[in-house]
Amino acid sequence: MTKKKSLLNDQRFIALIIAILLMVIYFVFSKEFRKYSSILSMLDFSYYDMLMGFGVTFPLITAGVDLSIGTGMVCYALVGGTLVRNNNIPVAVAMLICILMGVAIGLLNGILIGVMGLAPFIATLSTCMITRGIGSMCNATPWPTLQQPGGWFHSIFKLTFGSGRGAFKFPIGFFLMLVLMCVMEFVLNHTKFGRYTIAIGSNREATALSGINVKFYHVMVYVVCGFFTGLAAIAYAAVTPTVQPGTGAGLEMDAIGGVFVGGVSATGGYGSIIGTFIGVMIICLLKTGLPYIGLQANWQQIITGVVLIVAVLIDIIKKRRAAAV
Amino acid sequence: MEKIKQNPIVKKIGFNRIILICVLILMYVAFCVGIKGFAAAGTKHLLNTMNYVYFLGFLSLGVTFVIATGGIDFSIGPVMFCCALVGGYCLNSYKMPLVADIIIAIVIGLVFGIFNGYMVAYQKVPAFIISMASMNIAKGAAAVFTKTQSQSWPLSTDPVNGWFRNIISVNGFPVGLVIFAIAAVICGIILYNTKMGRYILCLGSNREAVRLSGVNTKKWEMSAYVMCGLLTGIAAIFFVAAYTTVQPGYGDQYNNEAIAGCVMGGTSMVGGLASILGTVIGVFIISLLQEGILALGLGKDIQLIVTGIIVIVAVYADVTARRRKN
Amino acid sequence: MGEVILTMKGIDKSFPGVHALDHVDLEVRAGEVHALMGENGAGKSTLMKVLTGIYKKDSGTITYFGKEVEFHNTREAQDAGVVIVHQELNMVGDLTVAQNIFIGREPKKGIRIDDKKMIEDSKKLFERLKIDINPREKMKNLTVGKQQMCEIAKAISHDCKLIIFDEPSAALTEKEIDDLFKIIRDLRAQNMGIIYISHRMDEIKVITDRVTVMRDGGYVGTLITKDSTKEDIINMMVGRVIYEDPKTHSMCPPDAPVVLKVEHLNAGHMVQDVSFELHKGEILGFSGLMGAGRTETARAIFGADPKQSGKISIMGKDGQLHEVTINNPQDAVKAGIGYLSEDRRRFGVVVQKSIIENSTLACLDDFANGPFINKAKEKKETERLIKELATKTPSADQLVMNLSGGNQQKVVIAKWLIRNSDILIFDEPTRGIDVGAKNEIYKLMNKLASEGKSIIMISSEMTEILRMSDRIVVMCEGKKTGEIRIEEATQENIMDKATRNIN
Amino acid sequence: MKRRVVATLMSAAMVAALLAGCGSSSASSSTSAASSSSSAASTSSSAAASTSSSSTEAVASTSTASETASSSSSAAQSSDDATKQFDGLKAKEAYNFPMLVKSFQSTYWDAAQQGMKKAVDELGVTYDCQGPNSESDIADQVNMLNSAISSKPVGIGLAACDTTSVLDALKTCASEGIPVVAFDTGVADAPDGSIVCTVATDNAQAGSVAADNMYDAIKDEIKNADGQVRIGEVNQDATALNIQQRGLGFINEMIKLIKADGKTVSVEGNEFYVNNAEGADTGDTDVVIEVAVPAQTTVELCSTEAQTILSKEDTIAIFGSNQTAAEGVLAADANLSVLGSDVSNGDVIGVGFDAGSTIKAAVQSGQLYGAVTQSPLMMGYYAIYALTAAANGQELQDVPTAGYWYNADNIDDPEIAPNLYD
Repeated sequence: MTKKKSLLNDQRFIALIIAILLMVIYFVFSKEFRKYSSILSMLDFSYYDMLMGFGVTFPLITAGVDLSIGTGMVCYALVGGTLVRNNNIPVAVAMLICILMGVAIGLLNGILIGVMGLAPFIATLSTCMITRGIGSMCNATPWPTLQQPGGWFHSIFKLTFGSGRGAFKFPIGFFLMLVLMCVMEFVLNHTKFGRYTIAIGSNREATALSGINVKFYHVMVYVVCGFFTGLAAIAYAAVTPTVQPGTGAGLEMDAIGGVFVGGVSATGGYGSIIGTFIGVMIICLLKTGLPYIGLQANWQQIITGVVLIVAVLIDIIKKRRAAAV
Repeated sequence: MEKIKQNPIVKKIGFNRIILICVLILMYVAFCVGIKGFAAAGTKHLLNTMNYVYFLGFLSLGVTFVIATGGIDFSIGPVMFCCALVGGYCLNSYKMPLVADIIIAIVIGLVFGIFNGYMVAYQKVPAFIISMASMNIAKGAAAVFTKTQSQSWPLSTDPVNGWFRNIISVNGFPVGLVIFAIAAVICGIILYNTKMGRYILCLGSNREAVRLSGVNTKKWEMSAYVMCGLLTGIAAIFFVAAYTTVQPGYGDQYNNEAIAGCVMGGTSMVGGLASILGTVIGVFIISLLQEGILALGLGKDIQLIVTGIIVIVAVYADVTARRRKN
Repeated sequence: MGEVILTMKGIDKSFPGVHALDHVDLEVRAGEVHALMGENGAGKSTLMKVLTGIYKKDSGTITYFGKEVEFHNTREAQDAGVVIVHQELNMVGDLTVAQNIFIGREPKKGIRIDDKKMIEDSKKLFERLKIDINPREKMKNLTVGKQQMCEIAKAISHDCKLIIFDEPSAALTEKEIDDLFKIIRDLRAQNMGIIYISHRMDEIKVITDRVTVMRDGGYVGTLITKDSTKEDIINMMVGRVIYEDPKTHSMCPPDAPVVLKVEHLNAGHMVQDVSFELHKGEILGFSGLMGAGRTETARAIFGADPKQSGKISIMGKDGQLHEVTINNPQDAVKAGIGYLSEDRRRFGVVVQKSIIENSTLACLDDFANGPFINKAKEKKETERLIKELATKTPSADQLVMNLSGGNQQKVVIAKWLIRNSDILIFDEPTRGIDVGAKNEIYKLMNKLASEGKSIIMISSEMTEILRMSDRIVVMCEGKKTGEIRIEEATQENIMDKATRNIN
Repeated sequence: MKRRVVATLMSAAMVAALLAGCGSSSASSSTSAASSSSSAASTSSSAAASTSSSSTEAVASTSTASETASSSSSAAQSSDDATKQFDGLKAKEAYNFPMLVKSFQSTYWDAAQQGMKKAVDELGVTYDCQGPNSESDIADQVNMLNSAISSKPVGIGLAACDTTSVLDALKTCASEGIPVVAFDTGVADAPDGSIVCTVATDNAQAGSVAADNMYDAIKDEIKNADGQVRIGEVNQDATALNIQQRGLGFINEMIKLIKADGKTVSVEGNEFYVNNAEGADTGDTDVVIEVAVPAQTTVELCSTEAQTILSKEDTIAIFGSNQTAAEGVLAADANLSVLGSDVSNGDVIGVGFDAGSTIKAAVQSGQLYGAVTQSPLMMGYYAIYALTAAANGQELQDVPTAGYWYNADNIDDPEIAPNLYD
């Protein structure tokens, strides 16, 4: 097999080309998109999708899924924000609470799926309802803005120098995501946790018979997903002036869709964080970029749906062709 | 206990079904005792419950077929909205006759069913992914078509099309309930007494064995999705007959409740086992729960949490029962 | 033979409704290969699962190197030096060979897994076993035989003192079995204890030192292999004598018309240019080693897998051969072919459904008025076949999962009989079926043939081939290597043709 | 802490209003001119009426058209009348009212609840507040309404998510004699006898107020522009009646103002608003009003839409037509930093709607040129009063609440501040 051929076989490579193509199209057809600020905004709104994507990659590799991440993320951001607003707790503590809640719901998912043996769909569908319910018990909640006390947490994702018109903003979050991507890619490929995640997705029974505590690692997969959802909640709070209860359903689809576009096998056993990064980028480009080239908001949903089908079809046709040889 | 389980009538209905019916009755009694004015309102609360039952029932019946094949359809809620929106737009903007709009709505449901079924059965795209995609497409297409306008269907006061409301009730008589009961019986007949149902259940249990028996599994698997699409279209009609207006961009939440009703009734998520009666009871439980919680003065949030917990318990019971059997 | 390293005494284990192990004893010494034999369901695997901690025993003692032990999971057993090579391959297909071998005990550098060391160690292991496998290859890309070798390598890589082989040869070619035996002898020389579970009597004679026989969850006895005969062991296993006469002449009249003609069939690597004819009322045996392409041929004929080329002709109602196009199982069934898979639970029956539902699956149209199923009719027909085939079941409504292997096979046969298929392909018809039921299946097949059905029987058991076939097709590595009339067939000339392409 | 201050201020204002109202209770239910359609352009609320009306930069003061001015004065009159009807009101029993809000998605509804709390404390009645998870969960709200009716309350407060879908339930109310008070959103085709009182702002008027004020700021820029200029509007949806009215109110007023100055104007973007705008030109025009509607009513999607408009070079102003949309505009500006109040400096004029801490902070800092606030507090407050009165059997007339224009200058005025919730 030549090197060129294997590159084309890698869905990540195809995804990267699509991402670049999209960027080029936007650059050519929209002069607004060429602005630094447009890129900044696109990045702003990609962080939480990205974090959810990193997290949900692990359940998807185990051939499971976590449908609770969208409503979960909003729920944690709501609870955290409410505590800041009504109980005057420091923002740092609220962030910690977001993460802890994410881990707790992740743990619940993990126990339901890994220990009690519920189907991932239905288990996380239930926690999706539960988190949506818990979130709706809070009121609409603004987190502190950058200028308010406690607003420092915005700087995790975007550094602002100066103020007003002349302010220079640096998307540090993007580089944070790159670092996280490298870390998680390392975790996936070079640590026990990552290896066993793949093993569980490929053949859970065999993994268990190899003397591995499959239940523990299966639970951990969801805990990690929950942890990232907690992080995503912070990123979400940082870009959304008011976190609104009753929202969040559907946000998980952006992240999960991105992961699939990035080449995770729909039947488990294979996945890559770099792929997730590129895939989620594509979804975000579609989500935030289409209005720039004059397409109304509703087209983005249709196009996202079509892109998802195409991505999975490519995977399937590729496999079919490989099987036929 | 064993004796009761072996009783032929109990066996016919299914022991779990009987427990579910008891749960349903207990719930009603508890609401009557626990909520001031619940019993005093007579059938009113029950009639409110019915509004919910109608559309959710059709959705749940539809998704029961899909889950019986071992698949899943997360797109039913948004597709239902898409049907109602497009039909409504034809009514309001093109002034098409109401019957035509109803047919259009149902046809849209069918089209989505055919699309999902084709992709799953013939192209082997995982059902979960395809429903994610068609959910987006349904939302987007409906919004584009209606120009992001919510669509209202005729009220009972409408001089021409007022009869539309008669499909759910005429002078307080719940026509909708009768229609729903008939639909459930038809679904039951289809699932248990026709080739289609037999094949759907068998292929949900062991697809390869059915294929190697010379059965066109692709066709029958697709038929489950088409059935689901058709029932989703009908659900859309009942939704607007009960709630008049649909708004583009939504509908997700009804997926969860429809699937919850189906799973609660004992339809197995791994496929092969499905119970129409169970689905019907499951739908009633969810609907009664929602009315009861509202009557208690609590919000949708509590209902979601309680439903979520009930689903977990129901599915866990199913899983442990299965484990014990093996 | 050295000291006793393992003693299991009075092991008892019950599952709901089943007394799986009834006070079983087992003793293994260092430097011996100890065979564990018994029919399917005798409790061998359960016993091994108790030993390695997958199941918890109800009572009894396990003494290992003089100490009473109880392992709670395979991990603890591994740590103590007890490892098992499973019957089903327990490989994680998406991980590489090296990753599989060291799964659960990866060498680490900080938090990082030291993949380099793993690959080096794997190479060393393979050198020791004298096998050639690339440790970087993904497991799913290897052949079954190679995967099995990896499994053994993985077992050996533990610092183990007791290795359990659970039917290791089932998926191996002759040559690979030879390699395996070399390895086992090697391990015995290193003074390890080896438990060897197998159904193949010949192997038992060749490789083992002692045999412990189990029957119906109970302990029957232990023999010294070289002092006992095959019949001794078989008698202990079944408690009765098996009728094992080879067929001496074809039961099929020489002028019987051809009902199926396959010409130049090609399907993937495993079926290359296969041609043969099947006569009416004939049982055509397909012999060959594991991986010879027999099942693949059958599946290609049946349309279960795609084929590249080839011509299939089937006798029509007019008594003439007509070419048929078979692209999927539907076409095949329409043409009157029925296929009984080697893996019944996966490909044969729908276990969660009743006997009725399974029996009429292939020809529901005959029981339907329009879309509706005539339940009375299908029940009547199913009950007729239950009687005819002597299927042991309380009722026709019984779920297939509650039936034994032999009765499940009868349900599959009933399915094709109701369909009225004239050509039946039996793929390993008696695999996983106990000896008593085996004979019933044989009788049934003979009866069907005498009634004019034509049967292709794929079998890996030489005795079965010699006992049942009227004619034998031998395959090797995807090619047909011979066709032998039963009158001329001997174990030797079949094996000769079955290994012709090897080397 | 802040909340408590607001509450104290609120109650102080309220008490003052009541006292003032008691003093002049002679004018009872009088003119039928107080039809809900034209009444909302009031210069002051009851609270304002007691103190002064001159210092408020209220709605009508900036309006240019003469007929608006005249109607606003009559509206002010009726507003006073409307609140007078509650003078000396006492609950005959300890009533309990189900109050159905649209959602709890924005702090707007918190503020409405504060008003309700205030009122029930004064009257000794109670209320249960329910609402769907999101303003688009129309069916859920209908269920809530039906469920509420079934328990036969003495009255129901309703802020309808969708005004058509509640009609059937309202018919039941009428036949069962349950009085319904519509607040925040009026129900136009309500069956006779169901809705006894509407406590709402005239949204079309409120939208036009935003247009009037915005036009003041950009008038010169439009006059002196050498090319096309663009005015953006972000509406959270094209479905809810109040958003539709508000959005169109803004567009129509803007068109009128621009045309009065002899320029041409066209509308593009969301088809609903384009099709329903009155008097717009087509083709290449001097001014373009671009209307964006996100796919769902969330801040982040509003922000994406606002972003697109704000990054266009020719954009000179933008209007976010409710709290969600306005916050979306602000979120979009987080990276662009083009909003401001100094037109000559090239700032884009941003106008918001409603309040909430984010919008208030932006108005205070001058990031937003100003905003129109309704008074959710007052709506909640008067809704309870109206319900109590209706339960007592009193005949009621509608209570129009005011939309106030506020900016950095008057944000702390005692007439304005109490209406700005966090």
